[in-house]
Amino acid sequence: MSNVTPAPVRADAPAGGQAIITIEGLNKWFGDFHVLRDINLSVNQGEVVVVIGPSGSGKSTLIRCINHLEEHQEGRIVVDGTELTDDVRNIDLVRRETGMVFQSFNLFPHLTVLENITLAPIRVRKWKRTQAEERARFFLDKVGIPEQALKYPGQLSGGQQQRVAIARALTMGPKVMLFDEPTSALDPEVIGEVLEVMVALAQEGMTMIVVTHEMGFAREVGDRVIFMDAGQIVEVGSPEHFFLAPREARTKAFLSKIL
Amino acid sequence: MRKMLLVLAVLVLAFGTAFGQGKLQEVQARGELRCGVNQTLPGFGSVDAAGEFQGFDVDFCRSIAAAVLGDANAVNFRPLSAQERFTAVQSGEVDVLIRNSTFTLSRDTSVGLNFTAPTFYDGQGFMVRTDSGINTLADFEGRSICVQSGTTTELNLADVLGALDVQFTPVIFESAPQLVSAYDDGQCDGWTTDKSGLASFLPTLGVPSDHRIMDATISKEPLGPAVLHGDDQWYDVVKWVVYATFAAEEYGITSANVDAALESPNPQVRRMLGVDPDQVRGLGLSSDALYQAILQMGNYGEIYDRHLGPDTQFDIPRGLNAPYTRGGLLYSPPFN
Amino acid sequence: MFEVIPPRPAPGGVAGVGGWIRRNLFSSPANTLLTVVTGVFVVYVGLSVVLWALFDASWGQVWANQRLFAVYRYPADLLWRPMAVLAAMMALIGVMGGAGRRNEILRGLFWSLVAFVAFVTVIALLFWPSVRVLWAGVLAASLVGYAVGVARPSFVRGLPWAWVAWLFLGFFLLYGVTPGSGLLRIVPARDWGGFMLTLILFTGIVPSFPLGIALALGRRSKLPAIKYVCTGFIEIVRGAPLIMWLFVASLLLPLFLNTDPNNLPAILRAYVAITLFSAAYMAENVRGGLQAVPRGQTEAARALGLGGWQTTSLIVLPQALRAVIPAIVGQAIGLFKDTSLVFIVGLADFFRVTEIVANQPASLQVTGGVKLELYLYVALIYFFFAYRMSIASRQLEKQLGVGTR
Amino acid sequence: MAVADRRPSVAPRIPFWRNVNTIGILAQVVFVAVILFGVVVLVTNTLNALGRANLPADFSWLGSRAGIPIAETPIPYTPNDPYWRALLIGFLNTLKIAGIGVVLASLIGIAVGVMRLASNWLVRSIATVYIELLRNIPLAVQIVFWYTAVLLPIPPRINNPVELPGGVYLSNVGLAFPFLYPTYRFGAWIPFLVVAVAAVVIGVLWRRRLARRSERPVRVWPLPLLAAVAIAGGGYYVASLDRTLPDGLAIDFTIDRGRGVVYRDVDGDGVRGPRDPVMPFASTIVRIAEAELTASTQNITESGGVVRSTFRFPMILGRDVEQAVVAFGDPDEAAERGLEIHFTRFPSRGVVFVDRDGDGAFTPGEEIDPATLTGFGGVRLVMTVFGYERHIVADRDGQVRTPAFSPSGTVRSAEVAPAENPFSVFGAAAATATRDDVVPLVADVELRPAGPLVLSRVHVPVSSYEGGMRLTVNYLALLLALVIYTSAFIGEIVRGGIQAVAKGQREAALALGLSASQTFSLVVFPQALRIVLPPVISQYLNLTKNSSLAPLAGYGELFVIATIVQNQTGASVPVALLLIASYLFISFAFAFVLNIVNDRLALVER
Repeated sequence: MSNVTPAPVRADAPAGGQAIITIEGLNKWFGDFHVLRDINLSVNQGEVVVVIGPSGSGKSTLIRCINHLEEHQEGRIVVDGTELTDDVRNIDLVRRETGMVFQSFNLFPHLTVLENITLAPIRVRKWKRTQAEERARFFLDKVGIPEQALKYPGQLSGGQQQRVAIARALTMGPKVMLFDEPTSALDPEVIGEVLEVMVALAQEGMTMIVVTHEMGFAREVGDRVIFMDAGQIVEVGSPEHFFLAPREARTKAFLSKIL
Repeated sequence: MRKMLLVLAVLVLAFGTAFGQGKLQEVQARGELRCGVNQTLPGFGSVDAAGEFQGFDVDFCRSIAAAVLGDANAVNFRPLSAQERFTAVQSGEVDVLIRNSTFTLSRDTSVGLNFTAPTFYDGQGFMVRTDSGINTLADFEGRSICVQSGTTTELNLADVLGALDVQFTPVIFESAPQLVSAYDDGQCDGWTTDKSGLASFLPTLGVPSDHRIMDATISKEPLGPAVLHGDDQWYDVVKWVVYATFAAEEYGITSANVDAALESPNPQVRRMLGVDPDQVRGLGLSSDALYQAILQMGNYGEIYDRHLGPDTQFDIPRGLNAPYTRGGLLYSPPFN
Repeated sequence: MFEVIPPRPAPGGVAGVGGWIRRNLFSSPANTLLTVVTGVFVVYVGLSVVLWALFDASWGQVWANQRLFAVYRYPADLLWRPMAVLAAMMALIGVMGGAGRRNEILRGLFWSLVAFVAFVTVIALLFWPSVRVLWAGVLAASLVGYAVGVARPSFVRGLPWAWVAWLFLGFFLLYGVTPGSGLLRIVPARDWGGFMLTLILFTGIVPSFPLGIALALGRRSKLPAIKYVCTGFIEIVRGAPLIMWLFVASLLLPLFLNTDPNNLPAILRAYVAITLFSAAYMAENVRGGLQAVPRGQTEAARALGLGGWQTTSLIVLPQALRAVIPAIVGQAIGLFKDTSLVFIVGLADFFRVTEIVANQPASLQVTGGVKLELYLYVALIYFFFAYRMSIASRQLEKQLGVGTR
Repeated sequence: MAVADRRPSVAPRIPFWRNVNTIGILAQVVFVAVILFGVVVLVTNTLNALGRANLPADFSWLGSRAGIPIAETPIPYTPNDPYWRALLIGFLNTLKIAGIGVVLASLIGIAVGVMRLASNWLVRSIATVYIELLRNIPLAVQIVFWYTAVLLPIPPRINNPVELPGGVYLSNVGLAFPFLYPTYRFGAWIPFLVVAVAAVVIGVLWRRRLARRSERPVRVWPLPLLAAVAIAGGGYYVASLDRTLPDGLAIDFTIDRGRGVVYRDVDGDGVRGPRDPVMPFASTIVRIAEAELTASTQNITESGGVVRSTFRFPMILGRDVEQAVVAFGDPDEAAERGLEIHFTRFPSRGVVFVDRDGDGAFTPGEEIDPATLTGFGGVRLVMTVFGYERHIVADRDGQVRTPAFSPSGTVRSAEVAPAENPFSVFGAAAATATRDDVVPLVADVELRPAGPLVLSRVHVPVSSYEGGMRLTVNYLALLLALVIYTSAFIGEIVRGGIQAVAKGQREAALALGLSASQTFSLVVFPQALRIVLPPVISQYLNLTKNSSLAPLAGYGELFVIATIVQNQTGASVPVALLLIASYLFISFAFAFVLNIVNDRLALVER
């Protein structure tokens, strides 16, 4: 009883905005391993939150919890007014409203680019094929590869594949986009083309949570940066705060290594 | 929970509806006889190039069909392997099994079969090379004997030579043809099966004159149709069709002269052929049933001669399988 | 001054026929000796086989029993029915072969089948004249199908339905509809046999496919009850040999259903055993494919909002199955060969007919019997089909890029 | 307050059909219920059906007398033994064929796989044809082919087997070769064997520890193995010192049957009773002063064609007898027809001929046709044997067998030629003396002391192999087919494994100066083995399961025996259950081995 648990760092969204994601007291274990510890985070509509931290710090797990790719054991996650509970319907609702971009693209190799993109709108949103294809082409155009629609993913470069993945997520019309280290698996010369798309997206006002090591991106478009270590949120602040005057020793150590 | 069990029980019962009527009615309603036969025993059951079943056993299936259904061709032959033949009768898969199966106590009781009148009196014998020096069973001491697996011959062999304290090496085969070629190639000194089988395979050996069938008979092998235990009417039908073929030969009635025999003054013949209809109807058959059997398939002698007689390559002597009037065992009870 | 040296022909022993021979047969004294010894061996064996086949063997019983080999006891006057089913099958394959101009594998398979049909047609002309018209019809149907395929490639889209129709109509054509009457009278299954039965049993691979997929998915299920039941089924079935399952199914299926076994003809029992057995093996093949699909695929699909079934059927299975097509073809070849085991339940398949023919009184009259001839005949035909399938499997493997990692 | 916030607020009630936690449970409950229902229905149906047909549904019949003769029995068995023992024999026979088959298939498979990659085109092609041909023909067809078409007709018959070097005999009954069997002294050796095994275990553990601690490489296996061999060898010598025969060891030998059983006369009544145990593998010497055997000429078909007018006595070798003389059973008739005897193998095989060209020796074409002489029986011949002496090791049932001799002179009045050199015996024409007396048949059987093991040689006293280890032609045919079929698959796996070893590995080894064969055996093959082993083990399992095609070759393994038992008892369900359980046991054993292998391979990789 005498053990006083240190109060967890709260990463609350700036007041005045409309919170679209609210995470309270999130805890998660893999077996005995406590991966996420007392995470409190909220994100406002239109906000771009960048999550950084050493590998194994729980960043990916955190955003995977948001669309229930990982199941959490304690705490609440509310996305756009829907709480992630054991209710199958809620899970489906949340997934529909969040788009996700993976480190390894995860395009479906047996489908063409266009089929990759239209699959979910047709099957989940029940759009007509023509409608879905029209939207798909719109977003392909937007990510800058309209000419690749009929190719298979295997025929594209990594950067092109990741842009297809972004277009695929966008076509569903999500309210939130989750990026899980979208550029880590890319060759250095094509990272730029993916980041460009993400920057454009941010500037259009998309709500984004981005796990990344691209500090340039964080500095340019991030509204808030969250530093995580050992499953905890260590420090929260504006990009300027981070890159100019980090407060915690661990943050400093991490940043000195990667910058 | 109790309700569920009840539903379960009802469903189980529904699955297990017993077969209500007797086999005879079943066969008549079906319009065909299901007959279990052998398809790899030349002379008794084989399939010719035209796809027709041929043989002594096979013709008795046809006789029964002629009697029960009026059509000798209304038979559905089910070729059975030695392993599945009894199961096929027990499970009702065949109406009658005529597949060189020996009538024994245990088969008649524990295996759930009923054997009707034997159609072929056989005995287990041995074939040896004439020069083998084997003259008595004791000479098999230290020798090898080919035998087919899963048959009574296998059991008899072990019984009889065991009782004589003769130690032999059994060489076991799954099928008769394999066995015969092995014997012919000298893999064993002797070969044992029913004497009819020995006789029917003797001409197929490389040099038939180098072999002989020993005198010794170590078993009684009455071969006959078997039906499922517990259906007396069907049992009677099969039995009396067989007896009719015996009686017809005894009275000299053949398929050729059966029409003339309808005029016969012999009351036995008249009753058998349905001229005086009561007896045959008593079996649950139409009055001309046995007449049809003889008309379509002939009497016992005709069936025998077609497949095993002197004009065939097998030429098995009638021996015990002659009418009792000629010293054989074929003896039909009277048609009274 | 730089000048390109003009190419010169390779010295002897490097290129050309002579070079090939030297490299592959006589590269060293030891190799030469090996060549000579094996060469003599091959020539000796080959010559003795040919001489035996031409002079010593008696093939008469093989030709005389063509009907048994083909269909066993299927009524002679109704042979047009299986032949029509065969013709329809060949025509459908022909359409596929003709339309898939780019699909070398399918076309190759088609022409191999045509070659086989042509071979049988010749045999029929010589030894089985009553069906020569039927066989010629099958040949014609194949070619017509091919021509249609070439002319109207779009027909291929309707083919899945055509195959389903073929399956049902084919069954009814083989089996018949009305007992006894003139129109398509019923041919009971116990009269089916020969190569036709081998092919029918071979189609057990078709129902085993969905069953195997279901079992594989069940085995990978997170729900323990489903997982253990499926795993148990797969392991138990795979643990024992097919011949035992055939025997057991023949004995036990009628008991299990407590029914008159005549409602379950032996063919059906064998078919059930073959299908379930094949399904267990199929499940393991499919499981291999499922394991090869990265987890990210599922996650991406779920993140897009696809449901569990949608993810499985649209994303995971198509990839998994594509990866295991060669394995499945391999399994099909195995099943084709394994149909020969139905002798244990008294069925007269292609292999079993040899035993039946060998035991005809007519065969016994040939000196020494007719055995080697019969076995060689069936072995060659089995080999033709199995080998052709294995070639196709290899081509497929190459096409899919499996095994060229 | 903050603590309270950490707990999620109680969520609104979720309908159970939408709750992820309950959906799974629900699905399983439904699934299990359906399966259980199915099982209950099947079991009830089956019990009903069995009851109606009055068939056994339990295992009580396992103890009844089987009455099934089995040709090959790895453990003692007679038809009077119960069903369970017959089934056990079947199971052991399955293991027997699988064990040997696995080894042979591996050897041939590796050879073929390597041949597939040979530089010689012809060799490569033969291997390819071998693999493709055998993989694509049903095993059933291959078994029947080997059995019916190859093994049965081609080899020589049992009464004239081919004798291969080392006392190995081959005929169409099968193969027999000398074998070591444990004797009554084996027990004395067992402690030494136990110590030897313990020495290996302890030694290896010790050397392993040493290897771990020491800097220099330590060879783990040689020393412990050497020690074990020394202990076992020394123990054998010690155990052999005392060779005293067990008390009351006796043999009841009936010479006219040519059979005796070695037993221990426990009750001391001098007669073999039911309580006197038989003594297996006892070493004996059978001596017979003078006796006779008879035979007749016959035409036999061998692989080369028909051989006419041959005679064959039970196989008696020159080293068995002081002297043996073959004469015509009816010398007068033989003399009248000018018949003579030509030995092809002294003293028990030969041809009867007429010396038409008068050169005093047999010339092919001079054979007589026995049928034209005396009808069925051919020409009768008598062999008189003097000083028969043979070392015979009793078989597993304590049985000692010799030819069934007759008293000399009983068969006829033999004309005896006392030849100095038995190999010069030419025929009855050389007869000088006629005897009319009957020499009584007396055998002297000496039981010999023995060490822990005794070498049992093969002999052919009648028309079956005695002694040694015997493999029937059924076994050989099934083995041949299984081995050849499986080796084709293993060959293909081996080829794939070798090709899968990175080309760089080979190049690196060659660059280090290793020869081509060293490169293969030291670098490529060990790596290929790791790729190859798991699929090859599953081929081993396939071979084992495929042995159930034994009905096609008449070999009494598990499946064959089980089908016979089912047919005799009607116990479909129990037999099916036993079969399934047995095969599962085998499969799990293989899976167990496979797991161990996989674990070890994984360890090596780290």
